[in-house]
Amino acid sequence: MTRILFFGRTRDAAGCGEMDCEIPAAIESVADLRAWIASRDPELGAAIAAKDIRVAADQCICLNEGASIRGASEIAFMPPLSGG
Amino acid sequence: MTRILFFGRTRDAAGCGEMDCEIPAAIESVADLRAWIASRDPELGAAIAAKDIRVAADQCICLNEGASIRGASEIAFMPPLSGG
Amino acid sequence: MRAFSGERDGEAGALASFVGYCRTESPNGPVNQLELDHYPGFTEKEVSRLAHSVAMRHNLLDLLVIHRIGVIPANDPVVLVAALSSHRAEAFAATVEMMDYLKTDAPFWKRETGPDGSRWIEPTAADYARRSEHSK
Amino acid sequence: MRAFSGERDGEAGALASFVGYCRTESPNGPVNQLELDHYPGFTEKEVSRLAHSVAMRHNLLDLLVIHRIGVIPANDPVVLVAALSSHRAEAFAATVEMMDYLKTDAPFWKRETGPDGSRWIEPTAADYARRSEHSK
Repeated sequence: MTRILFFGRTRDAAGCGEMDCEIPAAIESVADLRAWIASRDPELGAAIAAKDIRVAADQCICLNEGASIRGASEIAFMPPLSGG
Repeated sequence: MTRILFFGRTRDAAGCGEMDCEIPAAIESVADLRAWIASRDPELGAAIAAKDIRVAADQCICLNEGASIRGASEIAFMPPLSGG
Repeated sequence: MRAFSGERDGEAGALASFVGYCRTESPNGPVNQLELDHYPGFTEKEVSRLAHSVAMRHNLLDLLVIHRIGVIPANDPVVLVAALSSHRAEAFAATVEMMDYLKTDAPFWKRETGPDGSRWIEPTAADYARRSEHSK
Repeated sequence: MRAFSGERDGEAGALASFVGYCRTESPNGPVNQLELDHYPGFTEKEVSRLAHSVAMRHNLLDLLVIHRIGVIPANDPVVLVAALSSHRAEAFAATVEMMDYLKTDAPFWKRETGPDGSRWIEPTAADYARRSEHSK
């Protein structure tokens, strides 16, 4: 079971801040994950497809779309960061 | 009667922060005043002769050595300013 | 923070600080409140990492960062940064730099709500430009 | 100062501040105390003039300057500058600039006393260089 977290505008699209999913074994990379989510929920898929939405796996930011998310227990979708 | 004020290192040389003097009518400019003080107290004269000692007459800084100090009721000798 | 507790070291000659408030007006119109979302665990880790890098780069004696989360009513303070160092140039530079990082590199997401609804606020081009003046 | 009294205006998004302390060591050795001489009347007038010019140049909403005089024991605060504005860049720039002016243009004379006697402290070349970056 993987916990998927949504922040900022991706939270609005997801309708919730987090969801627990059984991610199929075939989903290996960040790109795979985005496509898999889009296949299940096209609207959410569009929201997380934006180039400025970064992905973190187990609290480490994935450097590119090919990065592996295999085995992560927590995956986060993060729009541009902005505190202060 | 004119009050002459000494700040910073000129105060050390004067041995006091202020003195009241009857300045002779012939003393018209900043340069005259410095010379007159030096004639009365050479050590103090040397201390106030330094190029970085500015003179203010009635709380306005004299722009050059020719500036008139005639009629001023308060004249100040001020080494470089430094707060903070 | 030690800077304010009297345990400040005698070498500490300079304390620069900054408080950012939620303004009642933004470029989008009137503002009633901000809502600051964060990623528990990750946000703390990232802010600590940024603060540590700023403190090292500027030879600070101490650096405090307090950032509120959740709902923040208009007019309330949002963030405090305070940098303690021997000399003022380092304290000022560190405070500016920490604020610039917080605006673009700290895991917070900010939703502004006014009478006409709410919108997510993301860093501006000016925020990114300021941040890029610092190397990390 | 209004910035701290709750009368801050809703447009005020940024409060930058600086506290300068009397360090226990200077380039000349250990320091027991500073003595700050001033010119009553003239000092207040000049500091107000400098503060007014800084506030105008940076569109401040408020500017507070507190400067102690007389004997200041080592470790004590000497000066506080706080600048309130809509945006942080102006608040930071004003605080830095006001401090730079205080170091070179404000009528104070500073005597440092340590175990080996006392000496007058005048602005350094670095102080004059920082000050000359601002036009008045």
